Amino acid sequence: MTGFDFDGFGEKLLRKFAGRTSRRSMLTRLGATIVAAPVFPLLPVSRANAAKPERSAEAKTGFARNAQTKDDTKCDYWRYCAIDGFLCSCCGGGVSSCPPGAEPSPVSWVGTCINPDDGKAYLMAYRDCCGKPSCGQCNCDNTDRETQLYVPQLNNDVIWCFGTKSMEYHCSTGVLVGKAQ
Amino acid sequence: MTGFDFDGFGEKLLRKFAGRTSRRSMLTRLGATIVAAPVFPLLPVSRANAAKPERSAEAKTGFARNAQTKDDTKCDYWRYCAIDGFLCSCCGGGVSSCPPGAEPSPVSWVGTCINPDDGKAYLMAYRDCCGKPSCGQCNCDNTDRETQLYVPQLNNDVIWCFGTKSMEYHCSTGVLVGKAQ
Amino acid sequence: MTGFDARGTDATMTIPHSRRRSAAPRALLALLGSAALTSPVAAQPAATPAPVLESEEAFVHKLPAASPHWSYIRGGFDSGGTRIFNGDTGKMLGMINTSKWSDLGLDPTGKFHYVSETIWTKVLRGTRQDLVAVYDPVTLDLVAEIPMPGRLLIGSRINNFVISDDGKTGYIYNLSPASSVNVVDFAKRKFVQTVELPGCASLLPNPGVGFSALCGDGTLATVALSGKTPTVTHTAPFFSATNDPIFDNFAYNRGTSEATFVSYTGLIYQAKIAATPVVAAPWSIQAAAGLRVGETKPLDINWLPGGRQPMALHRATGRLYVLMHKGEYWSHKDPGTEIWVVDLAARKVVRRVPLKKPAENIEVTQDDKPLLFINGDEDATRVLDATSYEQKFDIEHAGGGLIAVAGAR
Amino acid sequence: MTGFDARGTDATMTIPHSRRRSAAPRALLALLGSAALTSPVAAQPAATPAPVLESEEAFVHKLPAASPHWSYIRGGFDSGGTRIFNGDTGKMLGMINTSKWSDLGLDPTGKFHYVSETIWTKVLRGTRQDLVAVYDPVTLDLVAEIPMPGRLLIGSRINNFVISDDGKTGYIYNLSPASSVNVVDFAKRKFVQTVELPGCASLLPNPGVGFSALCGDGTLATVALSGKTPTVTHTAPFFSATNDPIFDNFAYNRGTSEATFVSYTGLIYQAKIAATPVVAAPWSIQAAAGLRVGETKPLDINWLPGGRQPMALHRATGRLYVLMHKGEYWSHKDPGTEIWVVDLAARKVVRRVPLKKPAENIEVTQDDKPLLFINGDEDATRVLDATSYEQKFDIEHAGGGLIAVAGAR
Repeated sequence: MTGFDFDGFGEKLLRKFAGRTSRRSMLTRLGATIVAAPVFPLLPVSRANAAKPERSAEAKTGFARNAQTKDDTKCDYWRYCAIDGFLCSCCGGGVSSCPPGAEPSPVSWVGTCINPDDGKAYLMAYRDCCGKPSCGQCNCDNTDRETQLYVPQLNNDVIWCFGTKSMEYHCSTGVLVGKAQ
Repeated sequence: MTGFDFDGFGEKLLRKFAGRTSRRSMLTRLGATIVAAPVFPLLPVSRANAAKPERSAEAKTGFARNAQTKDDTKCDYWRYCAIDGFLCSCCGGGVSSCPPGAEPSPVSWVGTCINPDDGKAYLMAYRDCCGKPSCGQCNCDNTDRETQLYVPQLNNDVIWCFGTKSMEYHCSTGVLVGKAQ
Repeated sequence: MTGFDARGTDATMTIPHSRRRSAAPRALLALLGSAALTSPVAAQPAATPAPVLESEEAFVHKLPAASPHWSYIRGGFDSGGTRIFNGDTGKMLGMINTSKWSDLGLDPTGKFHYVSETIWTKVLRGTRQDLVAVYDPVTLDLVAEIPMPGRLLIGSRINNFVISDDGKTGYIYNLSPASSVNVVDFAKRKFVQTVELPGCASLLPNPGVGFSALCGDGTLATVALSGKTPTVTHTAPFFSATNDPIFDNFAYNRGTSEATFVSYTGLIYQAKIAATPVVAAPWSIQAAAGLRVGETKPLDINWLPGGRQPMALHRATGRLYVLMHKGEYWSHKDPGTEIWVVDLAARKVVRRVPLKKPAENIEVTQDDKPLLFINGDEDATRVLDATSYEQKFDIEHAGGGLIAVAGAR
Repeated sequence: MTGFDARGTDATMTIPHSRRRSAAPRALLALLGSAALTSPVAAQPAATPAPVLESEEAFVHKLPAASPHWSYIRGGFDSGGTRIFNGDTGKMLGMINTSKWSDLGLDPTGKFHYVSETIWTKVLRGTRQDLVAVYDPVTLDLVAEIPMPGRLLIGSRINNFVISDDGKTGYIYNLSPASSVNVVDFAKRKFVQTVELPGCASLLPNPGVGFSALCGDGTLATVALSGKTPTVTHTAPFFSATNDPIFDNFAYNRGTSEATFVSYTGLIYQAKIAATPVVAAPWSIQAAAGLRVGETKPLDINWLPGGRQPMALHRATGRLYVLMHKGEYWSHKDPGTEIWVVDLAARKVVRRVPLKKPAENIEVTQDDKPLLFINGDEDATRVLDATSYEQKFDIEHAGGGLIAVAGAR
């Protein structure tokens, strides 16, 4: 069984960005075993990248073949390859930010999506925004590499509102964490 | 302005049936200003009554012209001329009884419906069953002689769950109180 | 200030650090999971040419400066939440936490949103709590809760929770089944008193006096709150609450303190709200359209007003938008198939706008390029230009409930 | 026993009697209201010939003796309540108060219904409360509440709350985000302990031992509760949690203590649940239908299992009903367009049943004339004969959520 080193990945992220976030103590408390995503840099995405598209198996899921990079309020936006729920970008929030009055969960489930512009795989952190009733707009359920509850951080049905004041689910965001390959 | 003497009506009912109900104290506490309907007799409804149909104005509402007396799980059942909500008869209850685990409200809103079999007008008490989520079956909204909130006992939008343990609305029944004319 | 209580969620967060760290390697691996990719993640920027560097920070949006074209649309009967939409774009801007049994109050001064609500400690059971929740209109955060005695549970009413023109006092209708009104001081954020109001409901703010209300005896009651104890006075009866009721979801113009009522048969009543309100003689909306007046007798098919929130008033122009349908008397909840635009001053129907789908609720924005919002059972809200009557677009999944706009009531 | 708390509603009832009686005559008249009829009501029987005298008493129904053809169907994501339907008639019999974030547990001994739920004191805010509510299965009245530590909030899972065969112990899965299981004594109605279960989820009762669970490392974990402290053992890995996961909404046969798992590609695993569970080598559902086996590679279109509750087991006959659709790998949530009927003993697909509409959830009754219930997004539940596969009828507005039947798990 091959796989991500999520633990090492998380540690690196924490070392790199601990100075930029006021949520350090929260992250430390949670540990780095689940992707904690209060502040993430968007690693370079060269939309004009002339490199040949990646031809890995992952690039060829049905979602990846049809994904687009222009409109983050549509279910086929490339980052949403494993999102489940209402898109915060349709609810008064953004692709990686929460609508007014909602609270971002400090932890999230993750996915690996192919950017059609460069054909490369990127790690996504899907962070729920919590504390309001269901947004109800732009309901998506994409399932690339989505697995079952015994691997919770790769499951998109869990309500990822741990550590928020209210665990009620409002909508979901897709934060770009970095290149996956 | 002509109208029912609801107060006198309620008093009579109470005197007549107080001995048959264990809810007397509740009724007294509520007063008789709203129709309280824990135990009502069904006054005679002769389905084979050969008398000529009543030709009063009330007999001719759109609802009354199309009402039937056979199926109490349909919105056009004659008793439901002013009901609003889910029919308890579709929810595990009956035309005048509550589904398991729901609690009948001791008070109700009222209506006056024409029985197509005898053409006469009868007073109905629409009693909500309370304490469960929306039943969701057989949603009706009939409005014969239904008025606005400033005459609350003739308004069918009010949640008539006063005095029940939980005021959550589950479904509505139509209890036949007696002849109206 | 009563804010959130995070005890419950805190409890889930206090697992000792060592518990996760001391887990068996196999278990840890499982918790960490694995993906179908073959290479580990590197958290360094890749050396691609001319990278577009962006930074993604977790943040929570604030609402921009409010536009008069915003609308606040309730979900359906069982759904919580009122969605805020920009009527120019159809985009959702945020959501106010209106719980199932609640009424939304928009502060006339724009400082807060108020939610008058009834909740139980255990969803359907437990202890009942009646309160006004106060939300910041920019962050949509809960900033306070004001406990109060009971309030009536009912759907789709716009006049059970009204706010004084200065934004300082809230009036909340209760039926228990006796009728009363809770007076809440919003400046001090505390409940003041309950005023008994037997036989009346459907409130109107009455500036400098207190509030007014419609009554089942066909009068308008006025409650003066300036004295030691509230005093209730009534106009003479001017309508029949059972023979030709007026819709309790009526329109009110704060600028002129005028209320506009419409009856089931289509009579339009206008009332000046003051210490002693004055109600003008009614006139027929059908006659104002050159048609015969509405009747109460069965089998008489005519255009009639109907729906749940069946009328909207544009204050500056005095134009009243009424949802009308063809039907018999007692069809007052039927959705409208046309909007009739009434010039109140001229007492003329100046336009009849056929609708593609029937509508139950209508509201109009209060600016000089007004928009109409209409909706009904189908969960979409339609946006129309209120001057050209062009049907601009539908907002899907907006919710099929009551519609509010700033300054309309 | 924790029952209802009526303090809140009581508060609305304690208005002094004199308050209503002392109201002004005009106000009283209004409260009493008036109807459009011209004659007052007389509460005496009219002297009509041969009257059909009936007596209508206010009463609350009890459920009749349970039939194996009853189904328990969840509403949608935002709706509360699980409706009980008679599969022979399509009639609704009652509703269990399953709040939004809850799991229903049907007592294998039939004595109670259990609802494992998470509620807040103020709907979306306030204090979090995790508990098991106990309902009488005949009256559907709440009879007790058992407080416990946290539980996971997630939609559409049938194996996060399981009950031991003797009905005495409940196991409730939690993720906080560390993984654990609450053990609740139903006989004493009290919480016993939380067992850490890192990396595992999706529970199975393990008679005489405790419980088992699926793990992210591809093993089956077994937690023995007989000793002083719980001991956790694991099988060898037998599946890949990321390359070909098995659906966590799997089937379990209490009679034989056998679990049947299906993977995304269509591999069927059978496991004997015991102190040391034994997992048999998997076999392909497509091969059992005479087709080529499922693959994980993209662009390979095949029949694959999918949905939310994608399989149902008829225990007595060992027939497994699986929702199948045509698609690529990673389409595991796609609704089924066919039901494949698998004879587990023969390892053969004995029937493929095309569906008029796709379905996400499936369950089968456990009697010898079994019914299939299927539903999906459209809020109707369809009933099929599980032997002839005749599509009997649709139950409209049944709810589009999980389906339970007595004895199935």
